Order: sequence, then C-alpha cells, then structure tokens
Amino acid sequence: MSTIAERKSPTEGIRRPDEMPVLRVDDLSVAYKVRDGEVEAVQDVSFEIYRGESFGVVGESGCGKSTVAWSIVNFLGANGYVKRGRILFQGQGLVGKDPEELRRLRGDQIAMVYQDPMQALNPSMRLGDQMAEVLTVHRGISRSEADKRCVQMLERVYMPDPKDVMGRYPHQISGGQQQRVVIAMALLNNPALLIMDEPTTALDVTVEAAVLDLIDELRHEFDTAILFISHNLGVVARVCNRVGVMYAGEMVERAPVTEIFANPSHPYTQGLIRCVPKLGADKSSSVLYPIRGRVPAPDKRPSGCGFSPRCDYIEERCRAEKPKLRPLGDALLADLHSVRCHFAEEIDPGAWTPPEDMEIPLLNGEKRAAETAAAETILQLDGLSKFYPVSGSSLKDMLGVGEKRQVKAVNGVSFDVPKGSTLGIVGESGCGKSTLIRTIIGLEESSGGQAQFLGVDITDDLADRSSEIIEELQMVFQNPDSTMNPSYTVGQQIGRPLRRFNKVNSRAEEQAEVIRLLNAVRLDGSYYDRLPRQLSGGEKQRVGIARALASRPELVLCDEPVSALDVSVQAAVLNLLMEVQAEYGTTMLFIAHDLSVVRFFSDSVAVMYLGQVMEIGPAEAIYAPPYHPYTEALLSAVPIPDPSAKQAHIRLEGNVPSPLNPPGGCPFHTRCPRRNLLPDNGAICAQEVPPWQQAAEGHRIFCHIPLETLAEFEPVIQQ
Amino acid sequence: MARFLLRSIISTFVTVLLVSIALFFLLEVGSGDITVKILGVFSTEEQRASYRAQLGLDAPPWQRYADWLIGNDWRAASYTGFPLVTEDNLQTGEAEWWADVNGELARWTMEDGELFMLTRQPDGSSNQEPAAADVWQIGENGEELFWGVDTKGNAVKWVRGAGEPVWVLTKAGLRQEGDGPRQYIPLRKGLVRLDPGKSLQTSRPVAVTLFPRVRNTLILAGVAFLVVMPLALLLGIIAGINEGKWIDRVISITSLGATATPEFVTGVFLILVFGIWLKWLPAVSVFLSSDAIFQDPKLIALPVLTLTAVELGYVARMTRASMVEVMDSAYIRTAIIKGMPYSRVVLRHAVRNALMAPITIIMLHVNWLIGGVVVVEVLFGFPGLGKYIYDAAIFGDFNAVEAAAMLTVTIAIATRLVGDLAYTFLNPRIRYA
Amino acid sequence: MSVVSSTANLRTNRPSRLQSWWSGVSIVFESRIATVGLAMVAFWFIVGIVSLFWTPYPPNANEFTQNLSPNSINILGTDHLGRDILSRLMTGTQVILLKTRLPGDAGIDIPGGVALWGVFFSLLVGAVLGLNAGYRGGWWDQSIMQVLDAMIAFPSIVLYLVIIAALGQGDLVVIVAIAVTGAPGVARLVRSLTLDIKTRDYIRAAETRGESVNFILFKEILPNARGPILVDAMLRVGYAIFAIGTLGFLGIGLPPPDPDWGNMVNEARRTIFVNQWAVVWPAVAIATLVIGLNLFADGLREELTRFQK
Amino acid sequence: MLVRDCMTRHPILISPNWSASEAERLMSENRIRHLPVVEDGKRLVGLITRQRLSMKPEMLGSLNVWEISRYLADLKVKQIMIKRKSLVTVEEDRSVERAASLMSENRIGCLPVVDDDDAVVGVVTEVDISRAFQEMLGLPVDGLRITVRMPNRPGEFAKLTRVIADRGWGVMGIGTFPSRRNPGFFDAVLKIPNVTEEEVRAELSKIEEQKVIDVRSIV
Repeated sequence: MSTIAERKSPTEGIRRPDEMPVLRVDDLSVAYKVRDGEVEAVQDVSFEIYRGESFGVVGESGCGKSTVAWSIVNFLGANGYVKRGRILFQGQGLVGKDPEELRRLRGDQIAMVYQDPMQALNPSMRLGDQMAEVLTVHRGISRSEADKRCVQMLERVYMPDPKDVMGRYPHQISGGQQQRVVIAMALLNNPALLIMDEPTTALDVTVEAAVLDLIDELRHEFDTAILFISHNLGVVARVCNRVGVMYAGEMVERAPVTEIFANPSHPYTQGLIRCVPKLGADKSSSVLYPIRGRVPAPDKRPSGCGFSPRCDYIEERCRAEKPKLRPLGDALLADLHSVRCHFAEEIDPGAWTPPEDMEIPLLNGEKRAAETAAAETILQLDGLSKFYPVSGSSLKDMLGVGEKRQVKAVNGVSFDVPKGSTLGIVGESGCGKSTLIRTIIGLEESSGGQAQFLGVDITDDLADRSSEIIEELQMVFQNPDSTMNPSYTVGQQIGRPLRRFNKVNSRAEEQAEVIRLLNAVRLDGSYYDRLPRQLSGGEKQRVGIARALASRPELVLCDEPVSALDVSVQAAVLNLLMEVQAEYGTTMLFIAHDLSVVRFFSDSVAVMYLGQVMEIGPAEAIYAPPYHPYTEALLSAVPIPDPSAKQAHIRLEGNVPSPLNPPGGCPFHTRCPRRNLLPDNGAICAQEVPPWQQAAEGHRIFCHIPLETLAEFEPVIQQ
Repeated sequence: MARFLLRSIISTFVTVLLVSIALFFLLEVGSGDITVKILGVFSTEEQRASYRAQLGLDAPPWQRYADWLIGNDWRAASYTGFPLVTEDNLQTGEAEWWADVNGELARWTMEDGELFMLTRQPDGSSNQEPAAADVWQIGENGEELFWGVDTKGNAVKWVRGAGEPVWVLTKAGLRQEGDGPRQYIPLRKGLVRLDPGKSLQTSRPVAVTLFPRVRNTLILAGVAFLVVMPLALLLGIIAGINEGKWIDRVISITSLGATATPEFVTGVFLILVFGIWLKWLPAVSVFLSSDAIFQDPKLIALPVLTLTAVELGYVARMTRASMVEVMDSAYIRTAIIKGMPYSRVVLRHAVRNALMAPITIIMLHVNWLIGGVVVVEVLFGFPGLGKYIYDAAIFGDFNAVEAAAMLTVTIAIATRLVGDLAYTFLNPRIRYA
Repeated sequence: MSVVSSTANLRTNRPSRLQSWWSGVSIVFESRIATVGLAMVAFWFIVGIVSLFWTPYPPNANEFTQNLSPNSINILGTDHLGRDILSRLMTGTQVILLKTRLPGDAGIDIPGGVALWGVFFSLLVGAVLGLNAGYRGGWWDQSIMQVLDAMIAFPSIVLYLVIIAALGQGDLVVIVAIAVTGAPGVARLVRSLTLDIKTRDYIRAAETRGESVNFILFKEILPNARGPILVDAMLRVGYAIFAIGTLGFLGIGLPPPDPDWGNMVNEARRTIFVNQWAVVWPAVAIATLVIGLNLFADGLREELTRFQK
Repeated sequence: MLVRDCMTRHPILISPNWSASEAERLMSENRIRHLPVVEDGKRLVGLITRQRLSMKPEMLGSLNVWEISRYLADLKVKQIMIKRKSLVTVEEDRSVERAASLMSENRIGCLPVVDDDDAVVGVVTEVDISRAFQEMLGLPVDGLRITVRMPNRPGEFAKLTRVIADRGWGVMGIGTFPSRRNPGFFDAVLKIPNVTEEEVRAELSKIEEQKVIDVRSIV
C-alpha cells in the first residue's frame, strides 16, 4: 500500500488507555553515605517509560543521571541506597526486592549498556563466552544453541563477520564494534527495559551516528522501553521520544522531545539550549551564552530551588521554597510537559537578554574578515609529514631483517595560516590532527616536507629551536584535570613562562603580570594562591589559557580545549578564547571533533582523514556543497540538538583503515559513499591520487569527482 | 607474544650475566685477602703469596672471571699440549683432572727434583713411573719447562731442577715443600659447565657439597610453596570479595601481622609454642643422616610453618588488593547486571583477572622466600642451601658463596620467567597482541 | 555565588606555610589505621629519645642474676649474661632510628638511624634512576631497567650476605646494604609513576616552554610523585628494620657494643629452654615497630587515594 | 499481519513462587486479566487468569475465617496456574487470523506468544485482536469511511482501485467482508482521508455493478 501516507507507529499514535508503563519511577531519592553523614545524589525524580518508547535523561556531569540508572538495577555500591520513592518495573516494586529475584530480572528483562565498551567487557574472556552465558545462565539452553543465537544477534546489529568475532577477545575489535557487542548482549534475552548510560560518548561521530541508528531501529523492532542517558542534547534529540532534564539531582523539566526544544520552560533548559552552537552558526553571526556559575556539589546544593544561584530570573521565593515538578500550561498537555519552576509561565525565553555581567565577546565579524584577508601568512606547511616506525611482532622483525613499516600519522599536509585568523582542524580519532599540531609545536620531529613559522623553519623538534620561536608558539590542552601541575599554585604556574622567557624583571613585576593575565581570562587575583584541586574544570582551562598567553605568543595551538567540559562551561571558554584572540590578535589552530564548535569558532576549516587533508577552506564553504564526500558524511553524522531539523542519512561502512598501510589513490576510497558517481564505480579512486580542485578562493577539495557534481549534492542539513 | 617471550628470555640472559659479573667482582675483588682467613692471621706474607699462587689468585681479575665462568681447561690444554679431561675417583666419587696422553690418562708429580708420570689404571689406582726425558721443553730463557697436571687438579708449570718452595696446608698445619711448580692454573670447567670450583674452606668441590643441600632446601621451600599458594590465594580472594566486612578485617590484619613479623621472630615463637610448651614438634632440625628428611617429616614441620606464616600474609594481601580492584571494575559490573549468579561472577569473571597481577608478583617474591629460607635454616639448623650460603659467607669462602648465590639468583630469575609465561598465558591482551 | 569581578585585584586567603603543612599532616588522622600505626612508631621514637638520657640500668652492665623472669627490679627480666633487658631494649632503638656510628675509633655518631639513612639513600638513587628511565625512555630505560633487574634478581638476604662478606660489618655497610637492596624497588615505583605523570598535559606544557629535562624531572614530575614515594618510604623503613633485625639475628648486623634487637633474639634463643622472656621482648619490639610502620603506610595510602579522588 | 505485529510485547510476567495475592494485586493494579508465569529466562511454565484467582466455594466451605486467610496467604501461583502442558500458545510468525481462530476455537481470551526456547515474547489477547481489526480498517486516522458493495468475481476490486488511483486518493484502511444477507456480494470498507462525501459518491457511483452503500465520517 504505497499510497499510505505518514502513519505513526501504534505506540506513538494511540497508546492504549489502559497501558501500564514498563518502568515507573516515583519520587525517587537516592542517598550515599559518606564519612560525615550522607549526600542525596538524586532527589524526587519521577518519570515513566512505556513499551517502545525512549526516554532521554540529559544534564551536565554531577547531576545524578547515572545514579538514577544504577538505582533501577539496584547497583548503588556499598554506601548508596534508595532513601525514598518507588521504582516499579512491570508493576513490581524493585526497591527492596529479593536479591535473587532481582538477579533473574537483570540481563533477562532489564539490560544495561554503558559508556565505555572496552571497560564493560571482560578483557580475559572471549566475546562468545561473554555473550553466550547470558543465554546459558538465564535460559539454560545448550552452549551450541546459545552460540547460534549470539551469531544471529550479532548479525542483527550489523557486526561484520560475527562467527569470527565470537572467538575474539575485546581488545581485538574496534570501539564501535565493542559497543555493538555490548548492545547485542543486552538484547539477547529480549529485555522489556534497556538502560543506556552514555552509550556513544566514547565513540567517534560517524560511529556514533551508526550506533544511534541501530538503537532507534532496535527500539522499533523489539518494542523495548529505553532509558537513554546522555549529556549531549543532539544525541537525545535524535533517539528519544520524551526527555527529562536533570539538574543538581532533580528533574527540572520533562516533556516530549519536540516540545522541549521548541518550548523549553525551565531556565536551565533554556540556558542549555542557548549555550551549544548550532551547526552552521558562526561567531560573527551568533553568540553563545554560557550559564554562569557551575553545578554545585551534591552536598552544597542550595536549600530553595536548586538552580537559583545560576538563574537569571531569581526571585525571593526561589531561594526560600523548593519548587515542585508540576504540569505546565493547559490541561490537555498537563500529562506531557512538566517543569520544576515557580515562574515557568511568566518566563519568555524569546525576551531573554544576557545579564550585564555575562562574558560575551564583542566581535565585528566583517571587519575581522577584511583584516584577515589582508594579513600576512604566519604559518606555512608544505607537504608536512610525520611517520612513526613500528616494529612488527614476528621473529623476522625482531632480528631487524623484516620490512620496515611506518605509521603514516601525518602524510603530506599543506596549508597556510594568515596572521590573526583561526584554522579549525576536524577529523575523527586517529586522523592525525593531534600529531599534526604536536609536530608543528615541536613535540615530534617531522619526517618530511616543509614547515615555516614567521619565516623560520620549524621542521625540527623543540630541543633545536631557539627560545624566540618557542615563546611565539604555545598550546592550550584538552584535559582540564591534567593541564595544570597539581603541586603548584596558579600564580607559580602562570609565572613560570614569564620568568623562563624573561618577560619580567622582578618578583613584583611577575606578580602584577600574572594578575593581569588572570584578569584577562576573567579570573580575579584571589586565584593567585590557589592550587589546581581547588578549581573547577572551566577555571583550570582558563588558567591553562592564561599560561599559554603569558609569553605573548603569535600562534596558539588549541587541542580540543573544550571537549572535556560541560556544555555550559564550554560556551564560556569558547567566548574567552575569542575575546583573547580579538584583544591580542593571536593566530589560532583549533582542533576539535565537534563540528558545530569548529564551525562556530574558526575562520577556515581543514578536514582530515588518515593523516591527509581532504578539504580545506573558509568555514562557511566547508559546511555547504560543494564538499568532499567525507565532509558530507561527517556532517550527516553530527547529532543536531533540534528534532525538527532534517538531516541527510549518509553512513560510512567499515572501519578506518590502518595508517600502517593506508589505501592507495584516494585514502577515502574504501569507504566513500559517492564513489558510484564516477565511471566503473570509481575505479580511478583506488588507482590515482586525486587532484586538488579549487572550488572557490581558498577552498580546495581533494577528490576525483568533478566540482560540478559535488556542487549538486543536496545540503546535508535543512532546518 | 613471541616478541614478548623472546624479550624476557634475552633479558633473563643479560640479567644472569650482569649478576655474575657483579657477584664475582664484589666478592673476589672487593673482599680482602682470603688467604688470611684460610691460613690464619699468624701466617707470613710469603706463605700467603705462595698459597695465593696455588689458588690462582695471582691472575688478573678479568681472567679469573673468565675462568670462573667458562672454565680454564681449554686454556691450560693449550699449554700442556694434551687434552684435559675429568674422571671420577672411584673411592670418593669426586671428579679428578687428568691429561689424555695418547689415550692414557696421566698426571705428574715432582719428587726430589724428579718428574714422575702417574697413569690411571682401569681399577682407579695409578701407576707411577719416571717421566720420559723428552717431555721437557726449552723455554724463552733457556730453562727446561714442562706443563702438566698435578695431583691436586691444577695445571702446573714445572721448571727442571729449579722447584719452587711451596707452602701446603695440611691437617697438621702449614708445611713447606720443595719442588713446587712455578705457575698454577687451578683447573675448573667453569660455572656454565656446572663446576663452580673448590670450596676454600674444605677444599672439596663445591658442586659435590652443594647438591644435597639444594635438595633439602627444595623440599623445604617446595612444601612451603605448596602450602602457601592455594591457601593464600583462597584467603586473598575471600577477603577481596568481602571487602570491608569482618572476615576481610580478620584476614587483612592477620596477614599484615604475619608479613610484618620477621621470620626469626615467628620461628622463635613457633619453637616456643610447639617445641617447648606443647612439645609436639622438634625445636631444631638435626639431620642424623642425609635422608633424615624422608624418615622423619616432622623435622621440617616448624621450618615450613615459619616460612608459611610470612609468605601467606604477603601473597594473601596482594591477592586481596587485586581482587578488590577487579571486583570494582566495570566488567564485573557488567557481569552482575547481566544477571550472572554471584558465584559465577567471582569464579568465571573475577578470579582469572584478579590472579594476573599477583602471579607475577608472587613469582618475583620467590626472592623473598629464599631470604626467608636462609633465616629459617639458620634458626632451625636445617642443612640446606640457605645455611650453606650463610656459613660460606661468614667464612668468606667465595667460591661457595658465588656458586650458591648464582644458584639462588638463577632460581629467582627462572621463576620470574615462569611468572611472565603464566602472565602471558592468563592475559589474552599479550597472548594475542 | 562567584560572580567574577574583573576589577578585584586582591590576594586574599593566602594560607600560611604552617596551615598548609598542617592540612597535609591532618589527613593522617583522618584514617584510624594510620593513626594507630603512627602511635606505635611514635612510641618507639620516644623510647629511643628517652634512652639517650636515661635507662634504668646501663645496658651492657651484667650486674644481675642471669635469666630472671620479669620482676619488680628488672621489669622485663634479665638475659643470659645478667643484663637488664628493658635497658637493652630501650638502647636498641637508637641505632635503628636515631644514630649512626661512623667507623673509626673517635666514636662519632651522626643523627638519624641506620634504617632511616639506608632508606634515604635508596630513595635518592632509586628516584634518580626511575625518573630518568621513565621520562627519557628508549635506550636509557632499557639499560637502567636491565641493571635494576639484575639487582632485583638477588634475594635480598643473599645480597646482604654478599655485601657483608665483601665489606665486613659496620653501620655504614648496613646502610649500603639497605640502600642497594632498596633502590631497585624505589626506581621501579618511581619509573611507573613517571610513566603515568609524563602523559599529563602539564608536562607537554613544560616541554613546549622548552624546559630542560632536569627541570621537568625534578620540578614537574617529582613533586607529583611524592605521595606514593612517601608511602613506599614508610614501608621501606619497615623492611629495613626487618632486615637489620634479621642481620642481627644472623650475627652479622650492627656491631657491638650497642645492643641490637635481632642479636638479642639470637642470643636469647640459645637459652630458650630456661628463659623464654628474654626472647619474647625483643621479638615483640621488632614486630610492633614494623607493624606500626606498615599500618601507617597502609592508612596513608588509603587516605592519599581518597584525597586525590 | 502476523502475531508479532499485533501482540503485546514485554507483558508483565510473574514467577511461580509468588503468592497468589501478589498476582491478584498486580492484575488489578494494571487492569489486566492474564499473567504468564515464567521461570528465569522468561520460560513459560503456566498462566494465571482472573478466574483462576476467584475462590471456589467448595474448597472454602469447610474452613473457618482464620483458616481461609492463612490458606490465601500461603497459596502460591504455581498451585493455581494453568500448567504449561494444558496451555495453548502461538509463535510470533503465525498469522493473526490463526491466533484469532485458536482463541475462538478454544474459547480463551489470551494466547502467550513463545519463541523456540519456550520463552515468552508477548501475549495476544482479545483486546489485541480487536485493536488489529480497528487498525486494519484505519480507525486511528481521520477520514471518510466508505462501504462499497461489489459482486464476488475477479476484476471487481481492480475497478475500484483504478478509480482511486486516478483520483490520487490515499487509502488508510481496507477490509472486505462477505455480505451476509446478499450471497454473491462482498462489502469493501475503505478509509480515505482528505476527501468530501460528494466527490466520493460522485466518483464511485460511476463504477458499474458496484454500489456505495454507506459513507460516514464518524465511525
């Protein structure tokens, strides 16, 4: 019946009036006993999930999302317990249930998938053994029968070569495949409830997209109720029907997914949506508004509304009285949209204006663009390469007679960076973007090609560079917890480069300069004597930026500076970087895996794959056709925090080839979904290195497909 | 995996080599004049010099090291011109050096300026006759030389008509003899051919005296090991899965107490309790015959118990720590959430991973066991390797110390290799790397 | 709430050295185990210090009846030569914890017991080797680890025996022996800590500042390894006391005239059928001191890991 | 439509060791009439129905009040359930009409759906069957419900679809029934959205030998 128009699936269309939820959580409070008293990690959380429905729980780290999940499977550790409330699974209370009965439910009717698949699988057991035992233990079927089922299920989750995988150990397959195994294992017994705690957080964006597709498909096929926990609004928007937003241990808003994005009613939800860059937005046309302050620790939560210290609409009542999760708006929607705010009806997110003290960079996009165009080139790479020799494991290799092999981490990268501009580099893990900047800064010696910085050759490593070059090239690091030396105070750590590069003459001068730098990154002088453990992640990242700026470098290399931060803090740090750049005229290289962030932050973007640049050009040009097929695939994989946006469905097959012997011709040809546009299904791609096609001024694409064809691609995202 | 194993094996060889160098130079070069100890403090410098020559101590250190490690019979043979071989003495069973002169085993002796050749008869006795005159060769300075093998297992150089006066240590004391050789090479096959030389204390081959001692010690340590390992691993696992409960507390604190108490203290207490107060077990291990250990197993009860007490605590603590870590890991969480019964979680999922770390450490810990063996053997008067090293070290008998120490080091390194192998076997990440 | 004011230029709340020192020390008392251990160790330190000025009787004077059980005059009894055991036990603390006798006839003592100096030198040597092996890697690592492997291959008592057979008896020899047997373990620990710490971004930051290797080793890495090193040092002092006792028991430890606990056990066990007390007291002394150090180290380690989380 | 498409997946399951009163509570709280009884791994061992829970007077007659309450408290699910061997079940790849006929033949209201391991994957109840029927006729969607009577011979239905296709209408539900009082005729019921009654009548009345017998927008 092809004439049948759009028809919703039964569960989404008509829910039977008498249908009971698979999972119902009522006023759940979970407390952990600590040395002095106890801490309520989760307070009064309620929600229900029906068959075939996916309920998303979002929030920043430390909001108690995972605790909710663990309390359902009664796995709160030795010191955690459910203090109040009920958890009903299929009508049966799970709190205080007999441990043996709970064990029977787990893995049979309730299954769980969580963040890091490598950690979740037993490293010393074959995958087949780990999967089959779910069946042999619960169903008591024979091992050979169980193996057959496991292979079927692996096929079901699109695992290539499932029979072979059964005999392997976890470390022998890739991260995406591990997560497929974990998901297959969870589905073996056809559970009624599947709990997924950040199932794709550790995965690359294209792998994530494929896993999310899989989850969505399986949910419809098996009618499983899914509790989906994520910090990423985009991911939740893609796979969930309904969403609960958690903040400081409480559920502050609960609504269908379209509703929550179209009509966010809690100030925190509004703040969250404001502080992530939209894909396609850039810094000259839009602004990110961070949420001020930070998530309080569980034992330091305010007595009134949990969000009150960070809220822009705070009133006296918010401090005094804890709001309840209450239905919002008219009676028809009462069941669907609830919010925990006293004033939700009065708040109009459209009328929101940033508070006066908020850090918002004031940029003049057009002026900057003009300046950049005219500026001199500060960094020039021509065919820069970095190969690592690897020793094989065979006897021959050990004796040194085997073939010498090399990992081609960076393979002939060329680009110019004009002074004062920002070049963003994107690509999935293992594409060589980190090695590239390590080579530029001199942590690695290059293996070939040219690299000039301020007209000086920088193909050598740090030990051979002069102090003048070293101080002009500084770096901002990814992990806030390791960017600062825990043994020294903030003042000492920012002061060190000042002394090292002779920027100051006396202690007093040093101190004054450090405080000036602290102020520049929006921290006050009281931070001078603090130790890193007394700072939050965002503050540490600010200090890291101040330290990089201390020597007044021309070029700052940023290695995923915001990817480890919570979204609300991420916005603040991005704003800070832009401000610093505007003030000091610093040039930046910016690495990130998040395409929206790169698009937002960069003037131009380079897309890397297997050590090579696939496409480079002005940011706005990269995100619209014509683009490289790989760029297209990346863009179509990005989770967009907007359920109404339409996104093309392009998925890459197979794994990234080993950089030990990258495919000949175009390195992307083994996975390219657009090869069929060329004659003989792209025979030329495997044989010949593609040409650099000039799409526009400064926009180059490394592909055999003619520009005209590339330009005819449909835009990946239509909002 | 091949790579990992090859590495361990190469590293093991280098380690043994380094140890042998360190041991040799520390002892033979670092320690003072051993002849003082052998001849007594009242000996004269001349006597000591003569004795040093007889022991071959006048050779340069590197040469002595080479001799010690790989033997010197091949070097001596180039002087004598005859192949040098060993043949067991039929009475004592100890090996004697002979020169193979055209199929006949021969030795020489100088009496009153006259050189005699002793040829070995099939019954073990020897037939003495004057040596042929043509054995003498003309040396650089015109003197007549002969390189032969003497009756004490040295390759020696005699000069015709000009015998050196030599000091010989007999039971009655030092005695001077004439007609001594000019140069000595105390023949040995070297450590790599399992001949560590002669004891300076008893002048008997070290290898002969060492063997029964090693056997006794292996029995002692082996029994202790067999008692300790299963028990300690079991206790460690029990404590680990019950982290924080009373049973864990009891095991942990007892283990800590047992590890932190030196063997001699534990041993003394055990003697006090079982040997003196309860009178269940003999307080000392007096060996009336070399097979006493088999005739009266009670002899090793207290030594084994002492060793067990110390080792048990250590291994149990390691296992517990490892078990606690594993039980806290994400994959154990996965197993529990898969609804596996607790026993299966522990036995199938946890134990294997939890044993990986302790096994390498346990194998490294064999060192510690050997240390304990020394103390325990001294404490109980148990005639084993440990007491042997101790006695030899006190005397300064470096041939014996070197041999025994090399043996312990080899055992230690070998067990470490076994530990590496076991780890490789248990850990698929290495096996399939 | 911290609404940051960019004009504020004040430096407030600077903790004094004493405060920060106390905040470090106070974590010891967070743990019951560590506190108990510390008390046991402190007890023996105090006993040692008291013995410098006062003991009931001279420790080497054999002026009583032999082999007395504890009584009102000799609280812990007397040994086989009629010496007061309490006095000897108290004095025995000194060489282990409080003083080292230099060789020569002048009888010069330096502060710090043999166990402490031994551990100090093993830390010194081990830390330098471990830092270099861990940070520089490659050829440095291979050769240092190979040498350390050779050292570790020696059973420690055998190594003691070899060293003492080679160098003779004396306080300094015991220090050397403890340092030599301890250094490889320290080096391995420091190496593994270094391997971990060197992956941190702040080390990258130092490298991109062009800092020298020594600066990175001793200023950037070492301060962050001090917690585990401290814990290890505590355990090592325990092992050292253990070893000194063992050597004393074997009759090759610290030379007379000062009484040595291990040696006291050794002498007393010969008369064990007559007088059990003489063997019990020094044995208990060694055990309590070593257990105390172990408890202290265990508690400290637990607190440090908790603190770091 | 197969059983897997109309069954209720992930039904509430109970264990044979539960007490009957717990089963009773679960049923009344969730307003359901059947509970499959399973062991670990969801293997079917029996079925509890509301009727089974109601007391049989002859059993209770001889007991006094105290004994009754004790008896009820001790009563286990496994004592009162319909045992596996006397249960009628269905596999998920059977047709929905087969399931319906199983139910009507055996005069039962619930069929547990089991897989190869005899593990319960769902249940089919009368409610599910009636819901399948509603969906078949396009109940969830707004539109006109049209009944067309046609002779029972090949080619008649094609005439109808040709007209619909020509007009570009969408069909949201369809069902045919033998016309009970008119042998030789079939009634086809169609659900068509976004059309007016007039145009439907006008178009469909052009078909020869077919008759629009009912058009309504409210079911």
